[in-house]
Amino acid sequence: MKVSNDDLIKLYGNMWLIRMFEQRAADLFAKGVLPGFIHLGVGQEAFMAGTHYSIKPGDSIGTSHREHGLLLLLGITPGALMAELYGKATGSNKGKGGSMHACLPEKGALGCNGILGSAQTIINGYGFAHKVRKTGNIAVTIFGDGAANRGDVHEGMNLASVMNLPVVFIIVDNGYGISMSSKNSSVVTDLSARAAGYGMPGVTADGNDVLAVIEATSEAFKRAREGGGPSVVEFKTYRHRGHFEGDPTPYRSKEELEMWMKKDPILRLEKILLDRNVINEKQMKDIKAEQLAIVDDAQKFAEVSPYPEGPEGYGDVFYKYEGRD
Amino acid sequence: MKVSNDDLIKLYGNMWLIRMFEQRAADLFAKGVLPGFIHLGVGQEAFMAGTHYSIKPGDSIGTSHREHGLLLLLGITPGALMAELYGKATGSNKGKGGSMHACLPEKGALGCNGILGSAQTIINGYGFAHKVRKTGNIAVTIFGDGAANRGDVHEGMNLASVMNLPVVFIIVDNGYGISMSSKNSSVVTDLSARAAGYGMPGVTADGNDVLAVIEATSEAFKRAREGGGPSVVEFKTYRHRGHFEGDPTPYRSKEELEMWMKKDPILRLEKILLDRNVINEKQMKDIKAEQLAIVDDAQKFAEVSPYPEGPEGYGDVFYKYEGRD
Amino acid sequence: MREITVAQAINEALAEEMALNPEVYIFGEDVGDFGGCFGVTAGLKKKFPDRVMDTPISETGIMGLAAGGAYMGLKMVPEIMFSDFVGVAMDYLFNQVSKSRYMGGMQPKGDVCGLVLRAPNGAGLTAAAQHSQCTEALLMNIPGLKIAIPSTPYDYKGMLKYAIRGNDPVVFFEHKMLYGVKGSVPDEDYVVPFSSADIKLEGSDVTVIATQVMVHKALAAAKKLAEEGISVEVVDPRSLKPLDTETIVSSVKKTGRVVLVNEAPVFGNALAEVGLQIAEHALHDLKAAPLRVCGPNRPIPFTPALEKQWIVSEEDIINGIKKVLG
Amino acid sequence: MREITVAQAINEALAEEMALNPEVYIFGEDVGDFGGCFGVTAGLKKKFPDRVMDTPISETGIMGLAAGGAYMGLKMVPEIMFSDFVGVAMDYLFNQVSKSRYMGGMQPKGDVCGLVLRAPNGAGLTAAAQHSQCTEALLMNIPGLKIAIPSTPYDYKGMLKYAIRGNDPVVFFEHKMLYGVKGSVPDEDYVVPFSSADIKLEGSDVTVIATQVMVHKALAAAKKLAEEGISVEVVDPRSLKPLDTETIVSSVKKTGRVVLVNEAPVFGNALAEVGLQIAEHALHDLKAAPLRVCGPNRPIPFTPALEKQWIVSEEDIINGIKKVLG
Ligand SMILES: Cc1ncc(C[n+]2csc(CCOP(=O)(O)OP(=O)(O)O)c2C)c(N)n1
Ligand SMILES: Cc1ncc(C[n+]2csc(CCOP(=O)(O)OP(=O)(O)O)c2C)c(N)n1
Ligand SMILES: [Mg+2]
Ligand SMILES: [Mg+2]
Repeated sequence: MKVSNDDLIKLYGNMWLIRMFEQRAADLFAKGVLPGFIHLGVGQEAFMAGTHYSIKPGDSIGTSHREHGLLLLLGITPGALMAELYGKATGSNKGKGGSMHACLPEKGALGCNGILGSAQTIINGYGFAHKVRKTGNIAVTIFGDGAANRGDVHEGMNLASVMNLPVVFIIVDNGYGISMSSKNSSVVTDLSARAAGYGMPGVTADGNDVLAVIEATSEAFKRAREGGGPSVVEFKTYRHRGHFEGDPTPYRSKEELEMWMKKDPILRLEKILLDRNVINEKQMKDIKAEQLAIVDDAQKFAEVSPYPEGPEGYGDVFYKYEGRD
Repeated sequence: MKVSNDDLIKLYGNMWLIRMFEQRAADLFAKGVLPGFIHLGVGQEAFMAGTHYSIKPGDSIGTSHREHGLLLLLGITPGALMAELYGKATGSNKGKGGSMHACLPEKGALGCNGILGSAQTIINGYGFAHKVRKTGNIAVTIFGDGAANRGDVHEGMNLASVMNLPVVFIIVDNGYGISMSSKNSSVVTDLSARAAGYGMPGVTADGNDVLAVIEATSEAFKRAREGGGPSVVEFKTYRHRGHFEGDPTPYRSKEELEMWMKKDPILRLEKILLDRNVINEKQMKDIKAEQLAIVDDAQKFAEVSPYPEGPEGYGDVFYKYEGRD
Repeated sequence: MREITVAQAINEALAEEMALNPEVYIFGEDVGDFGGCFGVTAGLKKKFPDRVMDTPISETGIMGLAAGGAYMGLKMVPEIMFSDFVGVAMDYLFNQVSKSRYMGGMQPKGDVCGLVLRAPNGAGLTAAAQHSQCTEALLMNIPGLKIAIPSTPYDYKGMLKYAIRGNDPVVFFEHKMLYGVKGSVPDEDYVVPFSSADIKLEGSDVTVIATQVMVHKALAAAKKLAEEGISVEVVDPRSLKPLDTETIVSSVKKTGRVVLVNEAPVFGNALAEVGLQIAEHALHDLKAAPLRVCGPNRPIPFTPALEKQWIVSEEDIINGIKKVLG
Repeated sequence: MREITVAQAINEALAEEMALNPEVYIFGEDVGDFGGCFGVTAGLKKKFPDRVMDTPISETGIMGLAAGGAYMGLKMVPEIMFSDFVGVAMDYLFNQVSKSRYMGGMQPKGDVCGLVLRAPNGAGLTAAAQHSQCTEALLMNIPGLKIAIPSTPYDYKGMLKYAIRGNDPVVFFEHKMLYGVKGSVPDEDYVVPFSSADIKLEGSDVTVIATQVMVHKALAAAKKLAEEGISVEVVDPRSLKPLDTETIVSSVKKTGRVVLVNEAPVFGNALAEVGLQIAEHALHDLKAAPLRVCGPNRPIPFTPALEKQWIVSEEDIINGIKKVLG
């Protein structure tokens, strides 16, 4: 998979957009501005940007609780996403969903499922719709090393395989499910090994190397698009922050974190950009600044937006409100 | 694993006991004497007798809906089991459970779970108790090619592996889950292949060859007993009868059934007995007659037994009835 | 009008809606060539080979397929073999299909959720505690879900067609002991909307609210009581969510007495909601305390000897009616 | 007597029962060194390293482990992180632990089932629709199950100890917004049995039946109303299954009026059972229709702006009380 220089630059910008957005969310949460629970994807930008690179318009992508950043690339405007985190009426979900449920189905951005595992069966319905409607599109579901141990994932993978659906299961092993090391939640090192039990291909790739991510996703997505059926792609990565904001992370060592900070996916892409002479440090700074400005604007938009008002809470339960509950 | 001649004879008798009991149940069901649904294990006696051979007193064995026959070997008397099928007060469960829930926990005969898949997580609790109480015993769960696709099985296997429990998962691939061929419910030929996804050993053996069954179970059971953790053993076999009594089996061909009738596990053991000069045809007939007499007695016992009466239905809900619901 | 069974009514509803809408899909365990464990989908696979699908034994897989397809605008009509398995599929009803539209803040743009889960209810086949239950009560406190619980071939057909044409998640409870029961059904196309409680029999002395098999038992009880000069009104809610409170309450206001009849265990029974709504809206019209004639608070026994006692009988209903009449 | 929080009360109950009985086991996601998502099991792993276990994210695995261990006579005390996940684990509550003894026909020989599932309930943390629910209503129609729903540190500690010493499956609902709430707890060992509704405040004009957070809001409402000369009796059922009908009904007989307060959506709410039982047993004592002050029939919104409106407030309770007083 050859990635053009222009695309490398785009990937770089996208990764910074996610990073900046997430760091802003962290700051705002620490200040008590953002309500609820919030799970940030700082450190995991490469797999998000690389996965986004491989999808096509019309594809359906279900993210986990840690990838609302990816929704930005899929098409939720930074303002609408930030407003959703604030719980504002201008949010992508009118403030009803928050970080965990932000979505934009028109753009194939399905959002996250608060019940781990359930999304990995639901994705088959999307894949099935693409298949019977012959859209040529695929359905992709992203979930963690922790969620991978839910039974629904097993049923989802087997059904996708038996029905030969255009579905790709992306497992993100970021080392932990809250406090549990992925080394303790499964005795196999690579969760992609489970794919064999359903007769489908499974690969494990470096999730902090955006080019490796593109390689792995483009192959799996191509197979699915061409009728070759489902597969599993696993990325090894690490979350720089706690499970949720406020998590004191007593379960991991400073050394471990430092080791992973050195593998920071943005640093690694910068090295590629410099090595290949794609852009220089000054241009990098400019790109970073651009993304920062987008996040500033998003925050401003969210800040001045109104909260939803009473009657709004009543809608969106049934297709049409029939005057009864 | 060397099996003595005496043991071969016992295995032979045990297989006939199951066969005779099941055929009697089929007859009684056809006559309208037995109520409810009933799933018979005719054709699957070898894996039951062989599995029983490898267990030890104190082990916990959970069977599926098709192995009430195995309960006879575990210690439910034929009379108590037949009475249970009749729904009589003298049944193993006082008539409250029937074929599907017959059990005798004192003997480690846990019975079947009407909800496919659930037993494959519950077995871990038994294994866990054996482990923490250091009983040296193991917990074994038996389930079908169909049930294997339930998500709970996935969670159960992973947890057993992570906790290193003395549990063995026995998958019985008898070709079908009701009308669905096991070729259609999974794209992998051997479901034991799934074990690798949990980092545990998985083997597939000929379930109609009682010696192969003993080989496979004794190894897996030994490993579990010795702290080596869980594993998967799969048996390939075939049910001679329909899914439930009354099933017209439109989904399978006469040829297929005939092919498998030739592999009848009792015929195969008879060949071994004769080849090895263990017993002659006359002795075989006697053994068969003995088992038939046991089944006759069981039927008589069940027939003359009373049905449970009203107040009995009220008990057994809570540990002690506290006078409230 | 023709006389057909409940099973035929369901089968016709499915066939007709599939013919009308090329995006209706039916799937579940053994629903294809086998025709379903109770024969209800017989012949559909022949008629619509690509739209009737057997699945592995994977209830959460089935529900997930249904949910995702429905979110994409397909009309998904899954079956679970016994309504008892609702426990296995619960998360999808409780946290998924009933909440997605709300959490997404997306009414009504594009994001439909036309999903009808068919689930066979009920005791009477000596299938023991895990294959004999009526499970509607477990779903009563789930906003965003609709619950159909019909009793006659006419209602089965009309409500199933209505449900499939809708854009909301529905649990459609069938009752195993009704599959063979016959009734009149029109030749032409029709639907029965939800929230349209049906007065199956008019009467003046007492209102009996009953569902599924119990509607038929209540009607038989009413017939016997008519000979004794007691006039019973039998009201069938037909859907529990949404609930047609008006029809129910005005019947009770008229008669002043109510007996609530449902097969499931009495404590926490789905009709507790109905009974309390009656107390809320018609307290001063009640001449006697509302009375429940429901199942006992214990699992369902296997043996026919005990199962028969477990299931609410016509006689139990008669005794209940006499009790509220004082 | 000491003042401790609900979280401490639970923690003490667990520690004390583990010290008393070497076969008590605690397990769930992050309950070990991490101390649980809400800190409730903090320190237990240090005290009992082999008996406090972290599990993978596998709610059915957790419930299966609990069930099998309990059938073997161990005392299993699993946690699910949010009571919303009861949908995922439902089959085990609905078809397994509540039915096994009955289906086995085995009382009381050996076959105990001492299992206490701890499940945190409730809204108030802007955690959105799938992490904010009170889920007791889903379990009301399950014979063989017990449901605890305490409100004060005293009750939390006493009921949890009672539950762990019992031999029946219990779902023990905690409320996230109560974890930090303080109250008096004795120094010595004590238990609070189930089916012992507690009159948290005596009064004569109206009975308020409330659970968990709503008990505290009802008490605050009662205090305000006392200033207006209105005397409110606040009754906390403490367990919903078994239910102490006597205490509840006699309170209503005394006051003649009842308001039912629970956080979950009103339709199909667990208190529908309580309300209907009141109508069944005290119809002629009721001077006004029973009134429910419960959550709205829609999923719980994320945004604090709407969540605040969603949750029943002290003011809502005051308005409800005034309404039944006419
Ligand atoms: C069924 C279910 N169980 C538990 C949770 C609580 N929970 C939310 S995120 C999380 C950890 C998930 O770990 P992982 O899948 O590895 O994703 P990560 O947070 O590492 O991105 C847990 C236990 C949940 N939401 N759903
Ligand atoms: C969760 C669940 N789904 C469906 C069923 C209905 N059912 C009972 S047996 C059976 C087929 C089981 O097939 P398999 O596991 O291969 O066992 P076999 O009958 O072949 O012995 C089905 C679908 C059930 N009991 N539980
Ligand atoms: Mg993780
Ligand atoms: Mg099979």
